[in-house]
Amino acid sequence: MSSSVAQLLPVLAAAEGGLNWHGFFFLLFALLACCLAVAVVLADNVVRMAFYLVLSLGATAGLFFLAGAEFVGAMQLMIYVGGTLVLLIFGVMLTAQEPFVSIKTPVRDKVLAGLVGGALLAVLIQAALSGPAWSGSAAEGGGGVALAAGQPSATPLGMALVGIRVDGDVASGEKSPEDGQVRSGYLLPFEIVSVHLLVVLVGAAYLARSKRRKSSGGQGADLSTGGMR
Amino acid sequence: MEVQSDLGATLSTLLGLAWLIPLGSFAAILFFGPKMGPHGRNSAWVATAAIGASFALSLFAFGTWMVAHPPQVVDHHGAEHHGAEHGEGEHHDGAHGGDDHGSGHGDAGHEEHSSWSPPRGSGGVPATFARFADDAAAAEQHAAGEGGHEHDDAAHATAGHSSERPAYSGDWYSLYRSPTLVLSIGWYIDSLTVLLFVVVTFIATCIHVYATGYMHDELHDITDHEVTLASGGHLHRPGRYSRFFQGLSLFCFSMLGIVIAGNLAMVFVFWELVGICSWFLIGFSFERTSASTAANKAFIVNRVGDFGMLIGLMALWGSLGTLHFGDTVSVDADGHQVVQPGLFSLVRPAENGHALQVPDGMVVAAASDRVASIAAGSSAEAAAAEVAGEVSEWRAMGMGNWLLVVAGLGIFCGCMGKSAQVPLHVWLPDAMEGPTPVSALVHSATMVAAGVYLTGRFYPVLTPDVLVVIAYIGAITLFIAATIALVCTDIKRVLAYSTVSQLGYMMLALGVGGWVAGLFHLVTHAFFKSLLFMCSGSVIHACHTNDMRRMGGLLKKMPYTGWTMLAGCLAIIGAGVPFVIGFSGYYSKDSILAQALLFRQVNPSHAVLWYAAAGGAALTAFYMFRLWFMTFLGEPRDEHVAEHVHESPAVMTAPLVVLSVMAVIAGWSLGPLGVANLLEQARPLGTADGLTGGGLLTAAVTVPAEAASHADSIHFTATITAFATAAAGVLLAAAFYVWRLVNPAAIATVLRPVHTFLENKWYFDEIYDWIFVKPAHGIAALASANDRGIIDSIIHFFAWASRQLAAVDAWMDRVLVDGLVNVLAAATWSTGLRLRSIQTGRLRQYVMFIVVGTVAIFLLVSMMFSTTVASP
Amino acid sequence: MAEYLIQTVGLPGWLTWSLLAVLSAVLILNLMAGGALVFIWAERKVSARIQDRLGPTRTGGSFGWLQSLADGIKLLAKEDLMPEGADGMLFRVAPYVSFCASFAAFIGLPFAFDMVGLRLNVGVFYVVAVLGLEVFGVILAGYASASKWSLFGAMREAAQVVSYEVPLGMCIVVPVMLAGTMDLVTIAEKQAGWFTNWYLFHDPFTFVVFWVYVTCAVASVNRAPFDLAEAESELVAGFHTEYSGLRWSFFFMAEYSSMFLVSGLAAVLFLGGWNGPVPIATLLGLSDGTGESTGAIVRLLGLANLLGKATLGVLIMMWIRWTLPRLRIDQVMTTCLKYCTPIAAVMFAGAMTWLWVFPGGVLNLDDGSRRPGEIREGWLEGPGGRSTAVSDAPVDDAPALAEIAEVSK
Amino acid sequence: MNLLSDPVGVSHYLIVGAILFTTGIVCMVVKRNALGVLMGIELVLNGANVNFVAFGSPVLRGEQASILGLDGQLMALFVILLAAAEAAVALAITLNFYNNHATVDVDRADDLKG
Repeated sequence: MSSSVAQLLPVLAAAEGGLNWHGFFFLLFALLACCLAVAVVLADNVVRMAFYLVLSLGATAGLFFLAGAEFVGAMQLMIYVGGTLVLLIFGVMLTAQEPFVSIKTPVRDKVLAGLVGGALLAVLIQAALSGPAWSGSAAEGGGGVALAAGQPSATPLGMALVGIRVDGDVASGEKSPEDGQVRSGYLLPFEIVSVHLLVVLVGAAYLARSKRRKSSGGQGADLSTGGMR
Repeated sequence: MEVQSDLGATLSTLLGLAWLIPLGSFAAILFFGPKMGPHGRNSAWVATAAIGASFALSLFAFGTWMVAHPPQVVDHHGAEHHGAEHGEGEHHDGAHGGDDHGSGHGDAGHEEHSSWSPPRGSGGVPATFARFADDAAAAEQHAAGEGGHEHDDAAHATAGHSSERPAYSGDWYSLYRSPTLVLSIGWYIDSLTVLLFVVVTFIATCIHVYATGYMHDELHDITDHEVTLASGGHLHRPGRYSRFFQGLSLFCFSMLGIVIAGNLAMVFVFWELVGICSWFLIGFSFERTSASTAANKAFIVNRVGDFGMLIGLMALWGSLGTLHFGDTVSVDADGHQVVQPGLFSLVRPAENGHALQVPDGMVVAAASDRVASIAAGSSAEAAAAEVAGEVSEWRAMGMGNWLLVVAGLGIFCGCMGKSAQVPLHVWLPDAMEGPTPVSALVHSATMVAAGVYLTGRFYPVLTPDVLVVIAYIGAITLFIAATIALVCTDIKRVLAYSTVSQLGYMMLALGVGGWVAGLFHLVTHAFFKSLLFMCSGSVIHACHTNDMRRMGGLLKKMPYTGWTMLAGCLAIIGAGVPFVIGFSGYYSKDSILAQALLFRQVNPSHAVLWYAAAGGAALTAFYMFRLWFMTFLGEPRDEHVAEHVHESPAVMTAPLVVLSVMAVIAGWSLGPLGVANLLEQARPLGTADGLTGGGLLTAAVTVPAEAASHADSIHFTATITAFATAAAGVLLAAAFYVWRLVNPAAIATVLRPVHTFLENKWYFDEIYDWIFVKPAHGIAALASANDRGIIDSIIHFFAWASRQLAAVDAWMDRVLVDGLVNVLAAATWSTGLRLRSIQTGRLRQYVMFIVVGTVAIFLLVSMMFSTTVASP
Repeated sequence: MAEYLIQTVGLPGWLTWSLLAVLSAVLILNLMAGGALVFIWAERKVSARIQDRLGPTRTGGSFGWLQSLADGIKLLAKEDLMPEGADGMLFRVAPYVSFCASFAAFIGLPFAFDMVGLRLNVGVFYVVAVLGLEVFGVILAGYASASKWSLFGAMREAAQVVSYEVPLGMCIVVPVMLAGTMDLVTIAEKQAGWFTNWYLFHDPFTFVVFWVYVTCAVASVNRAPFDLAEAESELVAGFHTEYSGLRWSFFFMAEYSSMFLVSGLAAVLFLGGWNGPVPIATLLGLSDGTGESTGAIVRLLGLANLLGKATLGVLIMMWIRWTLPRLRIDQVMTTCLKYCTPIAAVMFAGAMTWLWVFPGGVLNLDDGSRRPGEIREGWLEGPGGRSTAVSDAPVDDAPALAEIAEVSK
Repeated sequence: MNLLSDPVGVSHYLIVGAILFTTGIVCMVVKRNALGVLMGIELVLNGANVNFVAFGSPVLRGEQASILGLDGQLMALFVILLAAAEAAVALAITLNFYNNHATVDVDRADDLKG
């Protein structure tokens, strides 16, 4: 079985002739992510779109796990899939009345979008393949895999977020944080993002709050409905 | 010495707080006043609480002072035992001074010059405390005592005592600092400062309380019947309750600022602030023409005096380079203490035994031509040394003397304005247009006292010439004001002229060398004159009129007001049982008369001062009791007024009672505790001795030492004279207005010219109108004509020419420039119209544009630069 | 085991790892299915006892042992109905989404030292994140059923779960902070020894946090009194109103698995994991107290420990369910936002302060070689530190990585 | 270069990211439903994230000090966070739009067109 698979998809072939699980899972998740993303585009029903999107994002999380970014993967699951999509589905359901669940797009637009998207894809893929260092470098790097296998990502990320870098040079002992040579941490962006999130929460709650003023004040009603026309 | 420095810091903190609290109240009422309760009712409590807090702090400071520097007994009658007939004799405190001095002088004797404390930083400004305890002076006086007087241990102690003059000075904050001028907010604290803080805040507290009742009309809208509008109706305006208290708070802040000020510049600033407050408060009902003109008059007349004060300030600064009263201690770069002598040390240097001398700076300034010739001939250092050597010689030649006189006269000019001395007295009676609490606080007890206070504070710098001028001004003032008061019928104006007259007394006392006497009278007068004004306010409040001719028989209806006012009247005429006990005025007026009598004995040519003082006492008694009799005794003259007269509310009578108690006891001393003794402690160094000099303005005079006036011979005469004159005045008033032995109208008819002359207030206003106002109007008319006729026509011509030019320019603008711009605008407009169709408003299209643009840029970059995007 | 297969049996590496992965999956699946059977039976018995009834007594013996199995067979035999207006694809997929989420979460949960599907250094985070996906299936089911009851139930569930994730996350952060890692295996190892080492008893704040966690866990698995999503008195059966047969049973398996999962998580985070209250193995000399050196018996003992604790947790949830009345939706949200979240936040700060004040615990029994307040993942502790994190290669991922390494040679 | 024969590397991830990105763009262009546009944005961000993680992954780069190192993962984290924030706000805007226009069709949001 393994040899035939290897002939079909050499990326799955392992040195000893068995199945390369890493390649297998990568192919699995990549295909899932891409196909489901395409399904998002093709689907007409909004809820189904959201469903496909969730699965696509989940598959991407799998890709992250494969790339050794476990924390980011878990974060992707937690926030993107768990949080963002629940929000999105909320929105879908709150606004889902029959006529609006699917709104047809003219075929002309679709064709045009396909052309433009194809061009963009071509450009991006050309760029992706243009860097020789970007393909198969794990083969040249040697010890990278062994290191990566046990390299925890949560603590270094956490430390980086509070402003201390313990990865890279520090972990390998070449430099110490006292030298001042290590790359800087992300305390400030972290704080900014946290404040940003707070502001966004408040702002979103303000924007989305129900407009009860319609009944109480005639002036406000004019502004909120007629003003937009 | 640390303890003493701490005392300075403590006092400066306490009094500084007491000074600033009213400012806080002012700011609070300024911003939030109308919002404080209904119609700003609570602003009164804010202001009262603030000044009450100030009073509490001042009292605490007072207590602190009394503990640290207990006043010594000055035995007024003991002088004869120690041969005080010597003109400049010190007063010895006899047997009961020893143990008091034990502690105080133990310190002073060993302090030497190490009495400087290390400067401590407060807010980055070196705060230093200078204490003027000087052994050199003590030794010198000691020597003098050995030479001239009988001498015992008590005398030794007294010598130490008189040379020890506890005072503290320092700066809170330097506004500007250069080698030749330091402008700073500082303090100068001695017992006079502390005492005046207590007096001012106490009286102000009473008056604040009183005003809460008196001004309650302002709590609601007011129809002012004294203002007739063009429409014929009366002015209707909202109440200004909070504004009134706002003004009072600012005034208290300003007055306390004068008292605590550590330098003349600061004094001047607060001097002006007091003037402004006065302007605000006199013009409280500014819709009334009389009130607004009175306010303006007060302010302008004060400015006249202030101009003189500015001259004095310039003379001092230009020649001496400092305006500080006390010495300033700072630490230079090497860590040495540098003593920057203040005015008092410059004029009365310790090396000279604190005797008055023309300071080096003034001498050098006066001899500037000689200095220039010296400087031309040699190097800078040598010239400086030579000049320093010549100074004493030049001083002996009398150089610079005139500068000192100018400085003294200038400062006194300001005091004249503020203390309403002739010829600048005209504003004070008019200032009675302000509400009565203002009259009581501002124009009797405190603001007008500022002039006397400054004269007293500045006393060490005044030369005999200046003192004689002061004495004469005071005497003239006292007499003129007293005579006018005789015929006034407006109850507040009588009191106003009596204030002027009493201020004249104070000036006279200072001028004839009675430093303690003058300031003593200042303190006692503050109590009883505020009392009298508040009583009159109570009467006015009840009668709704100022006219005494419509009053009478009020004593039954207003017992509190009547009796307390009687206490005030007795105090002001100096009533008392001779040599036993008396009202507060008895003590202060006696000491003034005694000093005047002594001055007459020493300088027979100036006897008129004594007659003015003595005669003034009789006049005072007459007009004060004329007032009281007309108001409170007899039958009501106007039924309409009398029928709704009522006693004032408790919030107004309570301060009256409190103040009447003070009016009675303010002059008493309990052992060593007494105002006079406390003032004696603050006596400027060197002024205990007499002063002989003059020649610039008058013939040489001798200003006798004040202690000599305590001699029994003089004191006896003075007391008897005072009692007799006062009694005569009272009896005469009783004869006129109670017993009806004489008809006042008949007298007036008989003395018609004199009466008219007095009723017109010696025609001062008319004279000023002729001399100053009319010419000023004439000059103004000339200038106006010049302005309109000549200058305006020139300007009109230019304007016309400009218009013609502008017309040409406008044409160019419209046709050429605008045309260009319009073409551009039209092009932009049409382009925009054509381009607007791109803005389709379709989100999806925009996304498409972005993508296409990105791809295009990517392709372009790839083609133009042959590198790959991701270089290896 | 891997070594045994590779070296002794001689299987190729990739095959070994593949077999082990399949084995793990099968075990977990069986645990979920079997657990559900047991717990459904237990729920019936518990509820009956609480309500003074007997519960099932006939099927398979006097205690009704086989009642659940009988129910299962009945469900299998039932017809799967689908409403006419339903979104067919989503309707079918929804139960599996829920079930897969539960299953995936089990992958990260350790049952004893090394008895873990996939040892992740972000284990806690992973478990919570995946568990949160369960709600997704519920929402899909609610939407796809084309029924008002279902949609209402789904919306309630969504609001509730999303809200309760906040305090739940805060509670979980506390043990993570104490242990200094998110690796569940390490967290449990840190609590080895006597029961006083459990994070439940670490300090007063963790004690409180535990109860907040219990509340939030009950809410996040939709058990009474927080079962608004299926409130039978208002919504018929909530999101699964339209479901029947096998699909319905998948929802139930997911629910009971989630209960078991949050109980197991509580056991690992707060109750010492597989470490018993008394370190019997150490006392008997079977173990030196560290996880690596233990034999199979000790691991089995640990497994029993953990399963016992988790089961106890599930039973407590049942007890709660049959004791407390259901809350209104506003009360549910109030409990979350006004009570659980602030309490958890304050307790988090308190525990942090405690850790700062007493870095080695109140009695400071630590040997002093490392301060618990510092970074405590093995790979950062330097040569002197006890390296626990990387000692054993993760089960699932390693073969692929190892092969990459081999390819590169 | 043969993607199918090389071991998994950065390029593979980049291509996945490119596909996700393009899909997202196309989704934004094609969908008239505002929520569809939102989902397109999510896809775009996700595609970018894939690239970040790939560049930062030591597994794929095989060198200890790869170009991005941890920074790639950190960037991805920030992107995720900001995407969540953006989703919340965008959803609120959509709801508002729905309240005012009774539709979520973005083509109807052309009140300000030129």
